[in-house]
Amino acid sequence: MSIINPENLKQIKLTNTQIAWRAAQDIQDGAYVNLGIGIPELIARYQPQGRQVTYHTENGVLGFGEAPAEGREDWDLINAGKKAITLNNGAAIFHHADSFAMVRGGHLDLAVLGAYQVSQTGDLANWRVGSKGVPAVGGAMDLVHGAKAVAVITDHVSKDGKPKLVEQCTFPLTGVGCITRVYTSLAVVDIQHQKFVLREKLPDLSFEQLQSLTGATLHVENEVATLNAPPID
Amino acid sequence: MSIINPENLKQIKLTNTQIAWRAAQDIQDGAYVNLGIGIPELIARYQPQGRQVTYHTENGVLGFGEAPAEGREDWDLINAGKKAITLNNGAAIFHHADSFAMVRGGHLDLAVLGAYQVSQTGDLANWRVGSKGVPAVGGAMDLVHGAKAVAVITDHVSKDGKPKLVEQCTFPLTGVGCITRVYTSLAVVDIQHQKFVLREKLPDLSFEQLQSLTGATLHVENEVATLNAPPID
Amino acid sequence: MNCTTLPLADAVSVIEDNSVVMISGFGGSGTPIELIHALIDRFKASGSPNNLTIINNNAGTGKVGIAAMIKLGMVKKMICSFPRSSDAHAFSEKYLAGEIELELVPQGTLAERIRAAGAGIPAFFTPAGFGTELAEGKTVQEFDGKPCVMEHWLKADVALIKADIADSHGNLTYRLAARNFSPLMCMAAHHTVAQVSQLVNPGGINPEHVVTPGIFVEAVVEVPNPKQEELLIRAGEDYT
Amino acid sequence: MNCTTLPLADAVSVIEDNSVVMISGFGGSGTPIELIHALIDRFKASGSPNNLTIINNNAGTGKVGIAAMIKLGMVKKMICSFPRSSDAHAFSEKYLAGEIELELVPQGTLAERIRAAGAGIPAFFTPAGFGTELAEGKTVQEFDGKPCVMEHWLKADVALIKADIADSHGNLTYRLAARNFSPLMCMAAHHTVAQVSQLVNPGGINPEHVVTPGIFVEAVVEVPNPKQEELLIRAGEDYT
Repeated sequence: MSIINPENLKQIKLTNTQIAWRAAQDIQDGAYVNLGIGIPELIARYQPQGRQVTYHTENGVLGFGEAPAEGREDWDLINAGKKAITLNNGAAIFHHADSFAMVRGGHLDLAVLGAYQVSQTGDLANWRVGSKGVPAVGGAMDLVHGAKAVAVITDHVSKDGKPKLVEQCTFPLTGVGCITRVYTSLAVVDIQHQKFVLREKLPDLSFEQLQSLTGATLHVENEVATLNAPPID
Repeated sequence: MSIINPENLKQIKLTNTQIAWRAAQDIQDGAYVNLGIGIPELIARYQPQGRQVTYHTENGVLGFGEAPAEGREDWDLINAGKKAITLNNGAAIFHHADSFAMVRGGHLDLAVLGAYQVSQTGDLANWRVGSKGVPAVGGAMDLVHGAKAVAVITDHVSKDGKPKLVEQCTFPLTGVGCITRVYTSLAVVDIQHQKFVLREKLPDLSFEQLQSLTGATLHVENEVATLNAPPID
Repeated sequence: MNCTTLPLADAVSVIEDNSVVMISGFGGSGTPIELIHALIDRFKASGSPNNLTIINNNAGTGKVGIAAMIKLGMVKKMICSFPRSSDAHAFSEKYLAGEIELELVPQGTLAERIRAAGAGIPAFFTPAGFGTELAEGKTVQEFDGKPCVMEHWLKADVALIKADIADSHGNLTYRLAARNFSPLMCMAAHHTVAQVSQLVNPGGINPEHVVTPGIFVEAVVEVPNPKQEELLIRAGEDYT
Repeated sequence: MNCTTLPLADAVSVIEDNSVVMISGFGGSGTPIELIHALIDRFKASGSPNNLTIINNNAGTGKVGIAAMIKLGMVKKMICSFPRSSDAHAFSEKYLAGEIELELVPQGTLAERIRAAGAGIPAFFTPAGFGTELAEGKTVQEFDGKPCVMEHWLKADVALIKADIADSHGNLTYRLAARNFSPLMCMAAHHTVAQVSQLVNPGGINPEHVVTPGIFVEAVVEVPNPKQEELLIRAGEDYT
């Protein structure tokens, strides 16, 4: 049968760190990149050797490095997630309007964000799940229309098993037609001409199984490669 | 007779430096001021003792001082008229968009410009006299809509004896309804409620004579003070 | 030049009931905690200022700073991009009880609207927010085939900001990423009050290193060794 | 990071016929004379690039720099605020003969349009120019009772700019008032080439003192002891 049960899925799917690792492999040497708060931030840890990537944070730093040792934090030097950071040599500091000039003026090569839902037309919903609670948007609506490429990194299905790749988003939108690539726990999917195009999938999952976990038609062009990620912690 | 002949006029009228002196008396302590290229620049020379005035130049300097001695010019440090300047203590340097944010954002207390014509509704024409020649506008169109007050300093009549204070400008406009005070070689005139209101006039000139040299009705509210300026070179 | 040097209490006395107040900072970085607490002192003593509209990226955390202002009932409305945080109870409780208004603005649009106010740009177009509920009711126009939303400038009566070094003309520098919204808010407010760690004479700051020219600053308060809001929150301090 | 260090001739090889090129400077202050003359060398040797649209505050003076480009016939159109000067014969002659186009823009609108291009703002409103012939045909809208003109962003294929110090990531500082349009042009051009007096290693510029972050710069050319255009003009030099 082509339907995979949740227990099996849990065993074969990539962890968040493995998805982050996979996304990191595609970031080019010399790129300027903004990583969203949370899972996307993990990508920086898996930057391939020999590539220099400059990370941007909304609150006005380009070229920040790793977190300082505990107890060595300078709370005037934080990232958009309000975590303490350090500066690499060649870093630059600027105010918020200049920071978003970089974002909105098309100067970043890549932004990677989390998602509640992504539609086959590239719409993203990632800022609230309904009309309850306290809404908060941050820089997501700016990033999705600014960076040269905007990718999403996400579990393939929600915690309650619902597809996150859908025909149309039902949650409030963050942006319209802005996402070009999705890295999930099961697959790598491009969005082209308003269609999901499958590029890679886990070897232990059939196309039919993957389709059954996806809320819109998965198209195939040429070959579908094998999605592999090394075991990480 | 109330018409004054050109020869007499020449003898009694204020020189450009005297008009500049008169305008300088009205600049308040602590003011931020932009002086247009040419005659308005002379105003800085006659700043009354004990007042601190900060001068702004469009090309990105606040707090510049006098010209350097000849031979000591640094041509990376010039004003909007491309003349070499020096920096006072407490000066600041910034790029052109920040410079015009100061201008257009209403942060300057005063801008003083030259004029071909000023209308009784506060329109200014000061950038070209017709459709011939090479047009050039510079920062004048920005200054007239930005500074908290915009004054004009000018001869009362043109070189060929025509009034420069008029009902309606015939030369191409720099700005609409933007001028609030005019310092001329014969008078100080405010523009209020779309009317010229005479504040000061030279003692050797009758109201009728002044009106005959003005292209629109001069109104009087309360008293007209005597316009006096010390002899300057 | 027309910038004055004042004690904390005098510096915040310009804020009236119903004022619109910009407060600098992103998290604890750049938050003028001493100015905010001086304002709270005044409110505790006099009941004023109240019904404030506060513009900040967030809506306060813990029980100090903006969170304390909200908890004490000084704030009628927040204009911000990210009012949610792990410890933003003060805002959450008031908001869910319908006791505080919220204008939610994308972070880049918030920064640009503040700059626009300072630069005399009444409105501008941006693709950010197009097609989302935050753009509902706004004018949309296409440029180069891309639909954009018209956004308006965002002004304030007063800005309370934190800087590092000031000279007596009001020229300012900032420490590290504490710069964030401060230079923009200085431009956009009718009256800007800067708390600074160090006050120097004119000439004490290299003109090329000035980040905020003094023309944008009306008052400076010297607060040596200012507190870091993040540390106050972590220590569980309560200023309500 | 993806910024490269090149000789002058290579740096200007990216400019093609019909390109839109921003050139920094206000008078001789900030004019990248070595980059301009390298471009002229290429034109003299190959006849290319030609039909250029040049964006600068002025339109060249004397017989060097932009004036020489105009005189040699490299320029199809100038976009500037002040093409008139005591010694702007190159432009005046071509203009009065109908051999060069002119888009005249108020100086603040010019700066803001360039910044808008860099910041992803396709259009904005300003009162500057309202009611004048420079606003003819433009959209007008009132804000707070003040009529404003809609202005569009101004982009370029290439920017040639002059800075003072660069690190190998392309972070830049500027000398005195030579800053003027450079930081804006770096943001607004698809490809920015900076000539700098000194190139240092990453870490050689204090991150708080960076004026143009390297993300806005594609190529850096080290030109120690650059020439000052003002002095060339006063000396009557002729590069045509």
